[in-house]
Amino acid sequence: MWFEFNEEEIAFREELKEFLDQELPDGWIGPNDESSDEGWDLYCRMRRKLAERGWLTMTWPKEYGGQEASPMISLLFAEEMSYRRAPGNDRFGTRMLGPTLMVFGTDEQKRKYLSDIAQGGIQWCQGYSEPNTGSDLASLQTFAELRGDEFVINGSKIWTSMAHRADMMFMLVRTDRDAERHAGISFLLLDMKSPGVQVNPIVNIAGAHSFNQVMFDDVRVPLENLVGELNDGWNVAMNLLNFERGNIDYVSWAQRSWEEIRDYAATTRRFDGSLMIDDMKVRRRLAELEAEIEMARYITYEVAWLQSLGHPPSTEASMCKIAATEVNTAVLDFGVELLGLPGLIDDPDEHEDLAGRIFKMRMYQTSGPILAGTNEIQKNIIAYRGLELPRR
Amino acid sequence: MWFEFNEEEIAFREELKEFLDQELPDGWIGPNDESSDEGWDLYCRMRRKLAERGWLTMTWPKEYGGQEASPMISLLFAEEMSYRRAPGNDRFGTRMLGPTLMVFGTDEQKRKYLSDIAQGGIQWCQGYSEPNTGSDLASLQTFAELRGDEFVINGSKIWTSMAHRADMMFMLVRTDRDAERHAGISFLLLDMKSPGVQVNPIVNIAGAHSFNQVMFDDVRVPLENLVGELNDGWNVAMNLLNFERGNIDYVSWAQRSWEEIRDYAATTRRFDGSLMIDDMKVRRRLAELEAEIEMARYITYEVAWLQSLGHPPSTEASMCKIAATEVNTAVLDFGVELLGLPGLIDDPDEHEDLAGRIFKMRMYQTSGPILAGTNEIQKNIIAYRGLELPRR
Amino acid sequence: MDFGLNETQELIRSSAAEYLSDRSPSDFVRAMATDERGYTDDFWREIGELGWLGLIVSEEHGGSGMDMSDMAVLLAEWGAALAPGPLVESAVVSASAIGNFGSDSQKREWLPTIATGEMVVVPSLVGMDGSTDPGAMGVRASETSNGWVLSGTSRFVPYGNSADLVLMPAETDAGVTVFAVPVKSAEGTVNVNRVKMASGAPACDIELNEVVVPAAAVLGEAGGGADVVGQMMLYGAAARATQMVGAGSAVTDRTIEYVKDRRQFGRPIGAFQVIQHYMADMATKVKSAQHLVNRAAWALSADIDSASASRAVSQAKWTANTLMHDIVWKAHQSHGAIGFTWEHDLHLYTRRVLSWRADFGDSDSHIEILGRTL
Amino acid sequence: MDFGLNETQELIRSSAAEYLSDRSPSDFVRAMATDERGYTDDFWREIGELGWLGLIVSEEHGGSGMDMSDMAVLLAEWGAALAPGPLVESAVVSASAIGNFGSDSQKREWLPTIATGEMVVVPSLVGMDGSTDPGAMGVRASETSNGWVLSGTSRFVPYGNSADLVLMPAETDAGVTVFAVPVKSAEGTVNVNRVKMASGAPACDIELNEVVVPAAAVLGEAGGGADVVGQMMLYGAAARATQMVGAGSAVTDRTIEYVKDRRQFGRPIGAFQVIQHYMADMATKVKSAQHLVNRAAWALSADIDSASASRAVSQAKWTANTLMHDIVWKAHQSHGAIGFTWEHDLHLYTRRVLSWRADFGDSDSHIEILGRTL
Repeated sequence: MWFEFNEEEIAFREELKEFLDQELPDGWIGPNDESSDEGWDLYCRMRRKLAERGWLTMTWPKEYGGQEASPMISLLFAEEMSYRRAPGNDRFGTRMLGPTLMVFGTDEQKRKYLSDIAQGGIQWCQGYSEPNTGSDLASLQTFAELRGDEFVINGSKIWTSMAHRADMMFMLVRTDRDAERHAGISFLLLDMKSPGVQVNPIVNIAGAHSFNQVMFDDVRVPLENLVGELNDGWNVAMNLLNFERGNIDYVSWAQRSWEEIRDYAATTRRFDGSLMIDDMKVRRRLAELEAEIEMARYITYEVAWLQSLGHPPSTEASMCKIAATEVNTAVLDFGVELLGLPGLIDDPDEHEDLAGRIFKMRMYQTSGPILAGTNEIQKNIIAYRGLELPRR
Repeated sequence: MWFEFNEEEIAFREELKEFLDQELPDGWIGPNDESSDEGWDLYCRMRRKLAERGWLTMTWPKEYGGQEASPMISLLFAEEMSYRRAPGNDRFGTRMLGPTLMVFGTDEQKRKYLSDIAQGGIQWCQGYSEPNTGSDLASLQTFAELRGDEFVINGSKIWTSMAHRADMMFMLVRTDRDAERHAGISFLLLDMKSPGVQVNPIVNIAGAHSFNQVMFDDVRVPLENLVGELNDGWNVAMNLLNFERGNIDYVSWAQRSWEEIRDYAATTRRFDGSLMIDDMKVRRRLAELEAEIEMARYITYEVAWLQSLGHPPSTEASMCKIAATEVNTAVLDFGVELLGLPGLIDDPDEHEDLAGRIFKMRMYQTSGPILAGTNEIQKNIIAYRGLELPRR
Repeated sequence: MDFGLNETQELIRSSAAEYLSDRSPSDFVRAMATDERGYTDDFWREIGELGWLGLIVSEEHGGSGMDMSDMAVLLAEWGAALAPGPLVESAVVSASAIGNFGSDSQKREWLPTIATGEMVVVPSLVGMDGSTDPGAMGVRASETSNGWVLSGTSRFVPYGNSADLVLMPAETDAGVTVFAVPVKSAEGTVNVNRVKMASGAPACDIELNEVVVPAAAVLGEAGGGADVVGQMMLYGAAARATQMVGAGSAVTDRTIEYVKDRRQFGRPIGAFQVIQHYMADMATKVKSAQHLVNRAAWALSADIDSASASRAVSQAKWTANTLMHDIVWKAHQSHGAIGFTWEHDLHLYTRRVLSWRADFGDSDSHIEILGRTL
Repeated sequence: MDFGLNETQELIRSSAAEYLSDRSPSDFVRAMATDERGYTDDFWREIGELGWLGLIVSEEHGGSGMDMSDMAVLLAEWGAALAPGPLVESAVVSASAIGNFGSDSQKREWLPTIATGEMVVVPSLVGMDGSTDPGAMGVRASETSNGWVLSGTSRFVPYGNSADLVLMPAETDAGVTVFAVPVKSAEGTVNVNRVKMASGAPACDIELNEVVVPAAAVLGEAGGGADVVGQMMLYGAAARATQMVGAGSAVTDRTIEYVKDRRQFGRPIGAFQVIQHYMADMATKVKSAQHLVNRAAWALSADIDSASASRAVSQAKWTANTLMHDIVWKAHQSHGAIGFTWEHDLHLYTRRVLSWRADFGDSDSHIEILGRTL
């Protein structure tokens, strides 16, 4: 048992901190808004700079230009990036599609895409969810008919982050309607500029354009863009899904918000002249939340530690999704209530003050316990896979 | 909308309070322990005195010697009795079997049993649960074979309160093994002194003999003791089960414990000389719990109000089982933690001090969310019957 | 004990439900949330014509002379429909404060026009620090030979940009005093700055610079403002709590409908036990809170002592705050991604329920009020 | 970061699990819970022979010279088996306090016999009001020409009726001072009154009347008792938290087994989604708490600053208190009526987990320690 980072890890974090101090705009609070043009420019610039350091693909094998960084270093990277709310950490290409292509891609596919991803020169998006799938991904209905040497796709994907900015989409489509639901699915790569692709923005409850619905009307994809075998797409996609929940993001966001709330309480006076933080009940609640953040953090670290030993985590990954999203929710709930009326200001011009954005932050966090497998689905996973409880 | 008792109700409560002041032993704290001989004597004495006033059967129709008291008066009776932790309010006879016999009993059965019940001269117990039934009562297996004009019973009942003191048991037995599970069940009346009946005590986690397991080895019951039709026992039993959850007991117990904890905090000094209750966090928690008690109380009152209008409650009764048992649990959890080490004393000789019995009270309350349909079952009932959610 | 509605109340309930579903649908609610004033004159005139703005105004002053129990029936429907406009502020809080503390001429002048909707009167109850302690007000007033001169800032005044009169507590040498300030036509400088709020309802910071009002603008006694503020907080808390529970009840109903329809893994998600228990929890919480808010409204109507009434109101507001918060988040969790979209109506409820928690005393302040009386 | 056990720790874990399942089954735990002393000499001698009582005693003084991380592995198994006896009190709290604050001769005299189990040393850390503030002690000591004279009452001294020495803080003119009082053989009057406690482990009120001890009985400096008490609380809290999580982990495992076996409505109750989610919650809570208690034990072993170590311990104890409480009650709810019986072992865990919450600082005191450092 050891609960500290080693020297290499600490040195890496310092280097990353310096990099971010230098590259992020002065007074950066974040988060970035990729739907604005400035936001998108910043994202692309940061993505390239991160790529130059080799950080985007640090976990990749050396043969693909990676650094074979340990899962713990990789986690530290994500932890610090999220703590700083820094843009540019493209996960679709580097953490999801890249490793998938390494296992299932043809030589041609690897040649064509991996180096672009590594250089931060291409944006991918993920086409999995559909309007009627929700947590039941295998019920997807978007159909790709194989006609000669190309697929013709009709249907729709939804909740597609970055679709309005992406160059390419990796997607799951149904290629055999008669097969059992997990069979009959294929994994395709789609050029987003293909005729028949239409991207419709979805505005979220915080008022931001964070998702899209993507419609496909007779969209043609060449057969060479099939990854893995025909009708084996479920296997291709599931190979990675487990490890890529990005739960450390929620821990970092919780930590950052917690600090902002503490600082607000330490600098805001009540009418009687006392600071908010002079109130023991405020301190007590902050201390409880801090302990809960630590719990979520260590489960997340444990996942990286298990990966570093070559043990694929499954239950632990679900546990940290739950713990991390719950604590981030609790921190923001506390903040909104503590700040009172000033905390209900919802005005982009007041973004620099915590009071002007904490409500929006809370609204964003609504998606935390829902996306990437609702927390209820995570509990099912723990119960079935981890605890081996009976299905009936 | 009106949130006060009427004059008749207030007058009744005053009369009952005076009665209890007079009849309960001096300095009575309760609860009564019917497994001790003194406790059983007190129970029987109180039961007779309550019967003399007509209160045990106050809800019965006048033709059976009742007072046709309103559901609200009846609720007030139970509320005050439980608040005082007073013994003698026999519900098995007066609230469960009596009304059942009025609907389903033969003239002979009514003549034989109703007046004994009304006079507080007979103790009944309820034989429903079995070792393998749990919440799934209809899976009961104790079998009664009809041989000529008598049944021969083999099997076992469990969690039978008062079985060691009871004169008679009303019970559900399986009389047709081939029928659908809710069919094939009959409702019988059993003399507990019958040969082949064996009562084994079950000690609960508070260290008290509160339940029994009752074994039946070729026990003979005359056919005349069948209530309702053969194989129609489920219908006979269910006719009343809904309304008889006794949830006001938990509300009263919560109220009484809350007051005891508040008084303890108001009279106990910490080492710095301050009273526990000078601590705002103690006051805050007491205030929260008080509001939660009020919520549970008004749902319980609403059930009585609905009954007084002739509307059978179902969802509301389940809601108050949940609310009442949850708040009683929360009150006792708070008390145990607040009292600290003194609250962990578990010694019958220290019973007069709250510190010497609060842990035991908490252990007793373990059964609250479990017995008479676990709170999970109650939520199922709300979901299915009240909200009409689909079963599959 | 009576948990039912009387005939009048049943009429209020059914006509409010019918009218608001027709006149205040989602489109209107959404439009008003980005509207500068947050409601329209047409809508307000109609509400006045329906008699709802004068419900608790005495018949002598043009109202119906009903009580807070009757008003609670309307408020629950008002909350369920997320209807916009200063009903709580003008027709409950200000009307009851003027009715109780106003002079005969103040009542004659203001109450009839509140009841018709011609005049909107709102309270200013938020101090400079965002709290609602009468000692925390940001306005000072001094008595001169010309009348009272007021300077300072009132924060987060609801519908402050529409109000004809703001009932504004100010520090004076005599103690806190409440003034009825005609912000649109005041003598002196008045700046009204609308703040963008999560609920979509206008809240305004109102700066007064040497604003002069006559002695007749004092509501109640000079120096007696704490009582006036106390009553405004009490009626406001009871009314807002009732409105919140109405909204939570609507959220619960809509969520139950949603889980019956939405299918996942081959069945409606409402067939999953965990979702069923969420729904049972939500329904139980609505029921629990309904009793406490109705009891609070009743306590403000019936002849019971004021300490008991105050306790009933604080229990109601704390309960509404706590339980309705749980309800909207369980609703989001049950809706999944669709509830995270702007397009779906759920967040309209979420924004308001969360915002209303802070009005007329937050959870902390009410539980401490209760704690102090133990 | 390393979340695994090293070879030595793995050996401790497996041998403890094996030995305790054999030697401390339910029958033994039940017998000891009503035993006057709460454990047997035989058992204690064996534990000493296994080297567990000297695990963190230096090799120089007859121990193994291991650290709290190693001890944590044993404590988790100890808690899981509900093994009786003053392991935490004697071999962790007293041994570490003597090791850190004791004079050379005190260490030579006491540590080797603690390690063998020949001597049992327990701390007295509960004040007259049931709290654990060093200012709240009930004993006073005065220095005389014969040595120190102690009078007063120490409350709830764990295993006080078996202890050879009690490490007892007392008020003196110099400030709080900790004395090693040989309660069985003291000069003066000592009354030891066993109190019946929910956990079944003996706790005793010890009354001292003019008990005389020599200067050599002072542990640490005269007037320096707050530091000694502080360290005892720290080691005690870390150890008890670890033991609690061990118990909670065993409860979780047993409950999962139970819901797989127990059938209702034609299927194992573990097939009901609500029960599945209870189990997932319990497993997640065990995992969360394990990390924090292991980190606390590590913090007491590694070379980190004392403020960080103290924070780690307070987080661990608060977490163990809070999450293990939730776990035992979810376990009861999942067991149903059978878990309400004396015959079933579940309540053995429930009684201890609830009782241990109060030891070495309750939830409130630890969260306030943390709150004050923010």
